[in-house]
Amino acid sequence: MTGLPILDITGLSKSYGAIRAVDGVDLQVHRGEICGLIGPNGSGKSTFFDCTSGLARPNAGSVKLDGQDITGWSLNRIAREGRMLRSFQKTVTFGALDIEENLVIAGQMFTFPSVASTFGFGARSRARVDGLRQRARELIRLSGLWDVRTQPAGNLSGGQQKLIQFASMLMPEPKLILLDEPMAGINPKLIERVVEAIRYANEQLGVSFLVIEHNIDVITSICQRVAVLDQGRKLAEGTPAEIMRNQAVREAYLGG
Amino acid sequence: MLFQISEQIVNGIVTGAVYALVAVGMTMIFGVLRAINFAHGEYYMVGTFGAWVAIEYFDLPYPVAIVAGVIATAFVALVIGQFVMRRMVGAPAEAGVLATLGIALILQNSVILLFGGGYKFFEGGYIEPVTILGVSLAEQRLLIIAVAVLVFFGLELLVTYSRMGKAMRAVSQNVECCAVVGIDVRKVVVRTFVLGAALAGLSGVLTAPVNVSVYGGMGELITFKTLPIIIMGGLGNVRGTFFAAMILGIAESLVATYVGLQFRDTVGFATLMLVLMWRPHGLFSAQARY
Amino acid sequence: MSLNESSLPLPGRDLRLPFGLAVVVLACCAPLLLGNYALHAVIISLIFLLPAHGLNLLVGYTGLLSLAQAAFFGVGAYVSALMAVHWGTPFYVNLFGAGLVAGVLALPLGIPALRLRSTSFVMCTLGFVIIGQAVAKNWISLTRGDMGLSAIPKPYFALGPASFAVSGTVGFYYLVLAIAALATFVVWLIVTSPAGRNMVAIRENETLAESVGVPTWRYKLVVFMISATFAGFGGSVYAHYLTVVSPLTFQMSNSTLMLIIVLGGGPGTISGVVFGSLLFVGLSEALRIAPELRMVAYGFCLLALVFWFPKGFAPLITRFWTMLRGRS
Amino acid sequence: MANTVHRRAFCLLASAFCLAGAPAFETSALAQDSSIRLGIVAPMSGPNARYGAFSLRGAQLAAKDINAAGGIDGRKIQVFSADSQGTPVEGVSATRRLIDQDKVDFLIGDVSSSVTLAMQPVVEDAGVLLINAASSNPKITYAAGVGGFKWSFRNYPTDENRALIVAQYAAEKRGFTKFAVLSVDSDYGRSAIEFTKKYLPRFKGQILSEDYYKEGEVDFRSVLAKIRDSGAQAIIMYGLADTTPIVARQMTEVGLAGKVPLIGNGEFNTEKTIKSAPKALEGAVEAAAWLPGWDSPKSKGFVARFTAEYREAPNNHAYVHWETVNLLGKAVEAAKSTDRAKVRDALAKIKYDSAVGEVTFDDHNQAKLPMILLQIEDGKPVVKGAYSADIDYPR
Repeated sequence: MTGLPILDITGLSKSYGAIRAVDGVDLQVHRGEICGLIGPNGSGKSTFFDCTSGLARPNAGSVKLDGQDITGWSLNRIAREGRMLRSFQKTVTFGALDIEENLVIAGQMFTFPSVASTFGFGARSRARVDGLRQRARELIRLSGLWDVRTQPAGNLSGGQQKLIQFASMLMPEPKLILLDEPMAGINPKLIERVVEAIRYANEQLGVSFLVIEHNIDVITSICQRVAVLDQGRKLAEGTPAEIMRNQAVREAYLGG
Repeated sequence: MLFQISEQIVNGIVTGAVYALVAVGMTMIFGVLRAINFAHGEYYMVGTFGAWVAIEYFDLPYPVAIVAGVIATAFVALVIGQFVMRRMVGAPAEAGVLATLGIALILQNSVILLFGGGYKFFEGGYIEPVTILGVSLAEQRLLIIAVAVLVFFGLELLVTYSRMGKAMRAVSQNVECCAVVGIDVRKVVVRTFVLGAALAGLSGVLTAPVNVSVYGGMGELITFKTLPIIIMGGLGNVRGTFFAAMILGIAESLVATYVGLQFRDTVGFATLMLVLMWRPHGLFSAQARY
Repeated sequence: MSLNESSLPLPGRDLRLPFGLAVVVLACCAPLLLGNYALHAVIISLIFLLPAHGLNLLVGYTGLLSLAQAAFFGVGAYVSALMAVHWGTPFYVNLFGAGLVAGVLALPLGIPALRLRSTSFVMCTLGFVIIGQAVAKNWISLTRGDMGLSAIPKPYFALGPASFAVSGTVGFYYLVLAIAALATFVVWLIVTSPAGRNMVAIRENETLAESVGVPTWRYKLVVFMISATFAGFGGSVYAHYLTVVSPLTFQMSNSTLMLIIVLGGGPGTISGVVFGSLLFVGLSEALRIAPELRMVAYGFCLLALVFWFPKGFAPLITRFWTMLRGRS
Repeated sequence: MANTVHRRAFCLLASAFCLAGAPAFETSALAQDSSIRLGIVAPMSGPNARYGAFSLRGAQLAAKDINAAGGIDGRKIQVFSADSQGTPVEGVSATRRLIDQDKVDFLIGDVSSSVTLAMQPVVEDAGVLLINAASSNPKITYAAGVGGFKWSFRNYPTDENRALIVAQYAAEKRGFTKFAVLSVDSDYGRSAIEFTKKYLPRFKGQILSEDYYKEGEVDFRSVLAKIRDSGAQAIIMYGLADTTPIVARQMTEVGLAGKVPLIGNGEFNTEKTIKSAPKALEGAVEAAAWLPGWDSPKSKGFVARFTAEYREAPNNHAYVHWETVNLLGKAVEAAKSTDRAKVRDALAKIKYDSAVGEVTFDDHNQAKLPMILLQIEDGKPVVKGAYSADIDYPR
């Protein structure tokens, strides 16, 4: 946990009308770390995520990814050029497409200006797509979804779809993944598999994580460090054990 | 000059009142069904034809013909509502577009098949001009304005206080929840549809004496005029629709006078596009429904 | 959309090649099999196939319901007609001119329009058609207004010193067939490319597509332009075939016909759209047998489509392909 | 369930294909006989449907009477009709169907000039004789005969002719110098105004305002109020018959009636139109190819015959189509054959006695025909004379 943080957020603020959803939050995610973000409902976690990932524009503050200022970049540019990907709570797959297609799309990350690469002309481009397909199949096997790989993703269970989404995000060799409640609404049996997948990505592929999660057991088991948001501000930050002991955090959860 | 402008504004209000009566039904239907009704102008045509048949074939007086026209429209709308619109609940937008285009073709061409494609002459109505503040107007036009105001007042009461109005509001807010609280969404859709179509029919019957001619293709023009209105009025917003219709009526009247009649039919869509550049969700909020 | 069937064994015989050959032979021999009038109907179908292909890229693959096709179709027709009448340029120059102008025009129109969502976008695109018609009617010095441009020359080709004109229904049929086949091939290239996959991603879920790095805004704009280009090509061929253009080329019924072809044929499939254009344009021509009932019957066909084939004929076509491929 | 859906789907598909395939097989069934196969292209639906209905009835009546009288040298006239909807595209499709499907040798059509212009190249390719009977745009015969299209003829006076006569009458007989234009937005309405502008300076007239309405327009109050305030002495209107009552009524409403007359063309003279707004139409001046009140035995005979057959008085379009079918009959008789080329040559040389005078064709295949000028006086159309003018072909 030394050197430049992979994600460095300073003074991030976002208001909707008179409501200050996020109010001057600082947060760092270190290289190779799994960082948790918790807080009661309405504490601004989702808005914080949206502003970080480029889905919404912050009113103030800066987001630096790997030393590069990406404040105000669009979602797709951050994904493509920054290799920082995010997940969503509800919409998680391209429903009409099968799993392999889902993964291949996520892996493409095309730069638009090149006509040849966009339209897939030429041997190099074709080889690249073949490579992606190869990788997609590996990931499908690893996720244990091989048996359902030809089905439209929309037909699968919520948990399976979350696994697909997770596998999708591993396609473009990301540096950092933002997970928005990865365990919400999934079968308890699958929770273990998602946790395994996160561990695998973190340890084997060296991906850093920032995770919003309500399931405290999951947070304590996978995170090295946890930050707590309450009413748009950062309330506390520390190891999971420290956070569990923090009086202010307890009050926020119970009193909020 | 000032007199001229005020006269044109009065003209615009009359036109706007006609548009408002048609557009309000369309916007209500959009509210509950989330589908653009490309056939809506056809109910205007059906109403006019109903009244024309009553006068021409049965020699009924105009006030009775108004009732006949509206009833005929409501009946046609009920049939279509039961067989087609009910099934559009929860259907994708494309299905709504295709189905209503199909209905428009069927209604328009059935009427042409029955009565021929030519223009019919509409007798009846109160066409004597009266002069108010120096502006000469047919009595019928005053009637149109009066009815439009009454209808909108009535609709406000209906959606605020009546059971059906409340159900309509509920459906337009959230279809899934309605099923939970026991509102029959399909029934509400059909009723709204019949009400909306009947208002379009009423508008047709009231306008016929001043427009004189009655023909199968007349509904299509009205559909095109009302489409921009309901978007500008904030889809599903009754009050917004009323004001948007008035704005468009007045704008058309001024354009026809000072720019040229041939640009009149472009006013609606041109205004719509300018408005959308400026406010992508229309002039009036779609949130404040009814 | 499953693209990995090669790894699976095929239990039955693969009939795709013989079927494809049969279609090609049938298309080439059509003038021998069909009367002049039926051939005319097929020509009109193939002309409408071009804008329908464009619309399919937009509606079927990218998920944007647009009624603007007739506007670009009209622009293409007028550009081609004006070039042919005033400059006497050969057909292929007019064709590309028409496609180019339509495609470039789509840029300034698309930028504001694509900011809108669902219904507003549909209405805005309908507005393009209405305003296009008004321009064609009132810019009399250029378009001759309602008088239209007539006596548009037959398509002729000037290649170096040699030049020849395509005349007669049969000649035109082969010309249109070649153009339509080429266009179908180009569409196939697009939709099977990585870009095509990204388009489908946008259709399925725009935000998710953004999150995996698809620049959705640029994609939508470019697809809108490509779709306009196809419409422009169609308009050009149409102008040369009918030898007249009038402001009525810009009319909603053209847009709706194209939409019916795509939605009815099967949005998001190429064969569906080809089939749809032959069926729906052909149907409209065939129903001339009973002219009084024609439009009523057409209306009922649309309703039948909505109720019985909510996804167009695409599922049927998929079944058919599966059958051909020899699997059950 | 899925099975039934698909079965239904296949049935529907199969029937659709049968429908689509039907025309291909139909052709062989039509044997060549010695009848005269005549196609009528006219707007049967759309805003011009009234014209189409009258046109077809006129043509059918003529064919019926000719056939009842034993035909032309024993040859019966068979009438086929097709709907152009008043649009060029549909018109071309309709024309092709008549030529390819019904195998017609002769065509009469369309009412709308835009459609006729689109039909011309089609008939030229097919070598089918087209006699237009109701389109007035001059361009049609600019491009015919020595102008290019050998198979196109027109038995109808042109807008140029009409514009000149109306302008002349309004200026010389009525003393108007200030005009407002309110015409239909079509090539008929626009080109008539174009020619009016060409000739108006000759009579020291000026145009104060110029407006064009779309087919189907119903609200003229704004533009009429503008015209009222502009001080125009007459409204030049080349409009559609069905719109005239609307304009007339709204003229009454804005106070134009009785002060500013309509001049031009648009069936101002029918009983129904006059009844709709008698005050507004008083003094209206119209130039028409024909009107039911035209005083000649042949014309009177036609009105009586038509009224007896259809229980409705004929209009201009019924007459011109009736007359044109008769003209074609005479040409076939002169050619002693139904051979298209022979009939065409006979037509070019024909001298035919029509209800409004002798018809001959010039080298542009344009019939030399008079325009009848009438004025509404005391609620009745009064004929003021028939005028011919030579056409000034562009070189």
